[in-house]
Amino acid sequence: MNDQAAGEQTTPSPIILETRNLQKDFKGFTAINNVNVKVETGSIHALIGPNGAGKTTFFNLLTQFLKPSSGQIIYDGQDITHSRPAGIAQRGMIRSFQISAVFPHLSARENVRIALQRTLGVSYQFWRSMRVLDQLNEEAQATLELVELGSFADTKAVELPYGQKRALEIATTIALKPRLMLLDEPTQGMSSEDVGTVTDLIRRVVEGRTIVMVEHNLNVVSTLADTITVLNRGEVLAEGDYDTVSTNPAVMEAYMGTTDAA
Amino acid sequence: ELTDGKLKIGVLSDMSGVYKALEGPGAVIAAKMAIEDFGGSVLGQPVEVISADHQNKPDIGASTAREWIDAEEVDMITALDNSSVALSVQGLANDKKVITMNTGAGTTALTEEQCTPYGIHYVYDTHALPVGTATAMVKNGGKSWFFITADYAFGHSLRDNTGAVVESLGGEVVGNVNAPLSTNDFSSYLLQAQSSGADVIGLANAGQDTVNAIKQANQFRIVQSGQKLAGMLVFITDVHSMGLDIAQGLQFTTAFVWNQNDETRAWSERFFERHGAMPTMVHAGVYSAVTNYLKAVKETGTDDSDTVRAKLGEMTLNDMFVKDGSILPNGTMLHDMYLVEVKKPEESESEWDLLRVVSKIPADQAFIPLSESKCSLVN
Amino acid sequence: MPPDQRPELLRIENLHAWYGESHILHGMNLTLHEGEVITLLGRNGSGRTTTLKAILGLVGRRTGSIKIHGTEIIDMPTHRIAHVGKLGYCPEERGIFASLNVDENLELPPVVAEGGLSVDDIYTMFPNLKERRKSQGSKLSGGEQQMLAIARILRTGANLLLLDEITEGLAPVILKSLDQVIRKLREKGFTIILVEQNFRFAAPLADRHYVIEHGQVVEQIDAADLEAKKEQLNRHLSV
Amino acid sequence: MSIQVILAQALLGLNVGVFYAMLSLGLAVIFGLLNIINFAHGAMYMLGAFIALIGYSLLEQWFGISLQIGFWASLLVAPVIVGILGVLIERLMLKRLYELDHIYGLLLTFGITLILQGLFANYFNVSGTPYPGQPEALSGVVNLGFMYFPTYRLFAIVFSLVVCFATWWAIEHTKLGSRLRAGVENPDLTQAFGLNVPLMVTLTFAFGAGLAGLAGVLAAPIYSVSPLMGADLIIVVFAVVVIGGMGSIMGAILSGLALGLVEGLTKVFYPPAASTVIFFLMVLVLLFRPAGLFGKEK
Amino acid sequence: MTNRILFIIMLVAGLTAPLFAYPVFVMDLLCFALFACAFNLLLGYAGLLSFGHAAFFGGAAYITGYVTKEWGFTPLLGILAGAGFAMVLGAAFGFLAIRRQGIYFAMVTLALAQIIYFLALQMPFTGGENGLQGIPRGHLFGLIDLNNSLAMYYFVFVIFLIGFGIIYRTINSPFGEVLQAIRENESRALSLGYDVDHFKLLAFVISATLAGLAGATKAIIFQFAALTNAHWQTSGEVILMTLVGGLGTVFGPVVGAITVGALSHELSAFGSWVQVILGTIFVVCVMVFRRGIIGEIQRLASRKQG
Ligand SMILES: Nc1ncnc2c1ncn2[C@@H]1O[C@H](COP(=O)(O)OP(=O)(O)OP(=O)(O)O)[C@@H](O)[C@H]1O
Ligand SMILES: Nc1ncnc2c1ncn2[C@@H]1O[C@H](COP(=O)(O)OP(=O)(O)OP(=O)(O)O)[C@@H](O)[C@H]1O
Ligand SMILES: [Mg+2]
Ligand SMILES: [Mg+2]
Repeated sequence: MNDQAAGEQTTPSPIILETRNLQKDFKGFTAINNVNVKVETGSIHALIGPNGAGKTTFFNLLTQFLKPSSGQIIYDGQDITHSRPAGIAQRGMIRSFQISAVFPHLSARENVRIALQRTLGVSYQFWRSMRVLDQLNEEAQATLELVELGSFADTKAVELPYGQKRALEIATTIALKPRLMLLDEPTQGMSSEDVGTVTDLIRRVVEGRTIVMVEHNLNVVSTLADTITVLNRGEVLAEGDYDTVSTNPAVMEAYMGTTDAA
Repeated sequence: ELTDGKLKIGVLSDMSGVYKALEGPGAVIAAKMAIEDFGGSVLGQPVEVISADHQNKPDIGASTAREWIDAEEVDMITALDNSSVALSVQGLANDKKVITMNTGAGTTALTEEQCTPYGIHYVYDTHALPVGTATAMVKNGGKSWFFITADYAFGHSLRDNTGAVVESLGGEVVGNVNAPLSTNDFSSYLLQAQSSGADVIGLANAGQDTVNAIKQANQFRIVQSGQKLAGMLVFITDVHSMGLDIAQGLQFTTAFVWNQNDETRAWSERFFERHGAMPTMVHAGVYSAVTNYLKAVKETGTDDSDTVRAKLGEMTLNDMFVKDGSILPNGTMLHDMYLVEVKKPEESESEWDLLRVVSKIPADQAFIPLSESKCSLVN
Repeated sequence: MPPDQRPELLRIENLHAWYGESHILHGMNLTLHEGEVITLLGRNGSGRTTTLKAILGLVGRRTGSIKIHGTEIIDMPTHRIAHVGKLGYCPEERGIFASLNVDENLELPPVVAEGGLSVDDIYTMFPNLKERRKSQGSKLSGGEQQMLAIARILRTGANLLLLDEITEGLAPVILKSLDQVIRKLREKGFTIILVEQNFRFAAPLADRHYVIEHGQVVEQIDAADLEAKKEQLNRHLSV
Repeated sequence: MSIQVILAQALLGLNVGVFYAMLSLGLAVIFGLLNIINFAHGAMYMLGAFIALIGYSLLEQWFGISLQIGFWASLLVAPVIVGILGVLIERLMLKRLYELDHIYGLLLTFGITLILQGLFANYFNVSGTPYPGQPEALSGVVNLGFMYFPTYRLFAIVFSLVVCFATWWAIEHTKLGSRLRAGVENPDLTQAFGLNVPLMVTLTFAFGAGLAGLAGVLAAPIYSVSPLMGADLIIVVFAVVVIGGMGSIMGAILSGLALGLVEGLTKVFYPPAASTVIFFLMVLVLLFRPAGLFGKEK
Repeated sequence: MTNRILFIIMLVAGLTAPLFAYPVFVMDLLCFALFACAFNLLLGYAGLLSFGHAAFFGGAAYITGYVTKEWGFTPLLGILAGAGFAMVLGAAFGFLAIRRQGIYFAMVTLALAQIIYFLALQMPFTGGENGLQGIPRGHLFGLIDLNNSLAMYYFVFVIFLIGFGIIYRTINSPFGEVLQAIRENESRALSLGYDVDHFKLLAFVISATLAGLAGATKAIIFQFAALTNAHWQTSGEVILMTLVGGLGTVFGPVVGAITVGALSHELSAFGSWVQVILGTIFVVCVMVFRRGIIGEIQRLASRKQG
């Protein structure tokens, strides 16, 4: 599928994530049907498709929030089809949520620190003082700066405006130094200037990692994505770069709702 | 002289549960009457009464008793109308060398396996109860028995002792079912008893439990279908609350009948004025126990438990409750018991005229003879 | 009839609103005529959603005056406002009831006036929903929830619609049909307040635009003047 | 053991079961639809029984009114009074707790339970007072062939079943159920749609409370009326609701009946476990069907 | 800051209490205080409402009673055995219950606790309704006679302080931080790579163990292990204590346990009115005094500062 891309590069990019014949049924309704997707290391891979196509479900399968009905998920050469959600996160595959997900009554700094803390390996140590976490403050602050939340470090997450909540969520995700980030509609509900900020942010953090994102905003998709997979009714409708996909008549009909080029 | 300058008597009873009516607040009244009749003081010091509710929970009973002894310096504890509570309090009081005069609990363990030098068992026990009742019923043809047992120390003890009496007379025990204390629906147990085909359904329980069981037996026409009920421990208050229609003809064993003679009647009427109900054998027992305890204190001139207990052991007890009673080394107070029968409605002359004495059970038959005692203090 | 000569439907004067201690609306003034479609534009947090909620009495406290068809509703309990004002509300967080299925969600809002769409009409309009009609609200995809949120107020016969960010998270193909829906509603004489981030979607639909900043109306732009005032608008909407 | 015995015990179990069903129904209505954990449900049941008792034999003695409220009248009066109490509790207290954690509702009703039980324990014997007002017409026994069964108990079984299924029908065949659930999940939005949520909630609570009161009246002639009659029952009934599946009206009814039967039969085969068997079942059910037998997975 | 002051007050009050109060009663309060603190760790900090904590409290009491009475364990070893039993039981309960949330969690714990209650009633060694009586207090380290009530008192006070210390540390540890995050947003914590169930389970086990520690100590104090301690009403009581004192505050449960314990004790002469009065207090607390005693104090203190 990615032959063309592979051919252009000097060394073939290894595949960080691959699904093989992935399938998910909900009581007689097939939300994901025989999906084969390969994600290249270091790329931004967008998932688009009409509402209800199965994008969020696909994410949920990748992160084991849902168990696949059949098929395989290969991450970094290993079969993770039957791992625990936490285990997957520990291997560097982190997701954000379509509906904003922060720890509302913790400050922005604490939100980020929770993520950093995991790598410290003290999380089960109920006999240690919380002060061991202070060593993380600097890094937490740096991460917040990265998403321009530096001045909000002590603000409780619940008090942040929507756009900033999303930014905080991304900061928390980055703090885990993920190798693969799964972003579910990261720009949803943002005003155009916030969308710009987040797009920049994603471009900045992609260095050294891979991103898979669900997005409806085609502007964002076209500027960011290296590869796009279009899902429709649980199946892969098309795949390729923006130009390939956006001129595909099937995609135009099912997704854009037109027959002329976008 | 009194060690702490005062004499305090604790009445620890079920003030709110199944046994409230048979002992409870009435026991406090009886104890106060005893003190008043004694003159209100002993050795120049006033006698005080304190009381508490043990809620039929042995731990609550024991911790209340502990606090009474430690912090209130109580000299004697009485009532204790629940065998589990009585066992725990008697054990604790023994550690602390305080006399207990149990008037309400039934288990013979109090004077047998778990007897103590300071524990006195005053009114009745689970050996005395079946002697009259079970004997009479077996002799009238009630050969096979099924028990409905209150599931704690008293019930078990009563069932075992009654079973032993039945078997010694050639009868047999065909079944048993344990019902939790304060069961409000006995119907399932009663039907099991019914289907066992036993001649007699023995109710090894007391108070409200017995009342409920008898009433429900009536609802399910159990007696009408030919089986007999044997209430092993029935109080006059139970009969009163069931009514003669339901209770008539029921035979049981008691230590006291309020209208047996002028002396008992006079005291009982005084009690009635203050309590609003006629005394049970337990109420009368509390009065007698407190009176005799005060006598012993007065005569020995001290509240030292060992001295008082020794004196009690020497005394012959005589008052409106007991005639020629004596307290054995294991704590049993020896006295006569009576087999009574509930009158028919037409025989009753007043609201509380409910019982007819059938026969007297002499003290030496009613209680376990010292020679057979398992108490370690005896042999 | 030009829009502003039609009878007045909604008049908001000097509206203040608070969430607890925080004062969000600082004297809003806004008028809406029957059959008009207006948008509320503004940056995140400017108070557009709060304006809608204040109309419905869903804020902590509100003062000022809100009249619908001349009836003052500022002191009315929330549950009466929908009936008095014949209005339907589509909240920005969609408000799909997780414990109800699609059918139940759809049939939940009581009918406030005659002339609402029938359930069948609605399912024809949103075929995706029809397929999922027995699904629990919580199990719908984001976009399906959005469609359902709009669909359910069309059933009630309300003719004043308060729509908050209805295009969020919808695929272009659905946006197109939504555009058709709004146009149709406008033709049928519905009065609509649109709160939109997606200006491209809203601009061609509206008769007028209100620009809101810090809980106040700072600009009112007629559809006709939109081109001319584009620059002004951009200044308000971005940094 | 003969089949007669089993049948007889099953019938007794059913007798217990109808009370479970009625109580768990009321609880499920409050619990499943309003998300309020009404700990006072047992106390309301007790209250219903006491209203019958007082109405029958104590009005004159207490208040000097020469009026006697008979059993049949009690079936109406008691639920209404308990329902009014429910309205008061809901309007004056619970209402202010909805935005908080459910535990506060539980605690409040726990406190109310203590108050009600304590008040009655001051005036009435904890171990029970018999209810003398059982109607003459129901006082006999019915010969069922395998046993004599008190007529009144049969009446109680039939009457409760009718009430339960009527309630189920009313909730399932009107929009009431879904409106209530919506009102609980997002009261603001539901009101914005024009539904008077506070009123619905109050009436529902009152209705659930009234059901408990009604069960109390029905129970009075069978069991003695006691301040603590609802105390342990409430825990069992909680378990019944959970087994049936929270929010499921039919689940509450059916599991109430079934568990009454199970308990009845346990009393025959292994009496000591009778009071616990329901909890064993509850653990099993929750392990294999977390949402309860009839509950929907959330 | 407030915490430090409160700690000093608690320490001084605890050390001097036997001078002006009946020691056994204070010991009882200390046991309940520890029990409530343990419970609070779960509800106040992990957001898990257990309605079955009496099983640990009561269960541990039986085990401690049995091993000291029948096997001749020393009191300290006996208490450790009781707490150890509660730990194992906690792990088992936790394993079954953790997978459920909210009200279901409460119900599963309640059901499991009822089963323990049933066992306590039926197993031969517990003495059924009679309870396990006559547990010896014995000698601490073979030296100090615990029948002396002052010796017993300070022994109990030390146990309380240790238990309290463990809870305090747990709350303010990296682990406590994760617990809070889980309470706030469980699926987010999961997606950050935290094994949410493991954290909850550990919190549950710590809480159960300390509840067991409290129950085991109580058995030695009263020389009694009884059904009351394992009854669901005890689970209810501990919830009430925690709430009265202040849910999710460090000292709240201590204050709550003392308040509720002292009230029921002082009012016991009023018979059933105790219930009415306690009930009224709870209703008042829930309606207007929700933060609990300590929570209110903290609010006032921070308002003054701020
Ligand atoms: N738990 C579930 N049970 C049943 N059906 C489900 C469940 N979760 C999702 N679905 C259905 O599966 C389909 C795919 O849902 P999904 O959330 O993956 O869509 P999506 O592509 O993310 O759409 P959107 O862009 O609208 O968010 C939808 O029709 C949805 O209703
Ligand atoms: N429930 C609430 N409590 C306190 N403050 C709130 C609440 N809801 C909103 N706010 C604050 O009120 C202000 C206006 O919010 P509003 O939701 O009206 O903005 P908006 O213009 O709709 O923006 P958005 O694009 O984010 O939806 C914001 O600063 C927000 O933080
Ligand atoms: Mg989605
Ligand atoms: Mg908004």
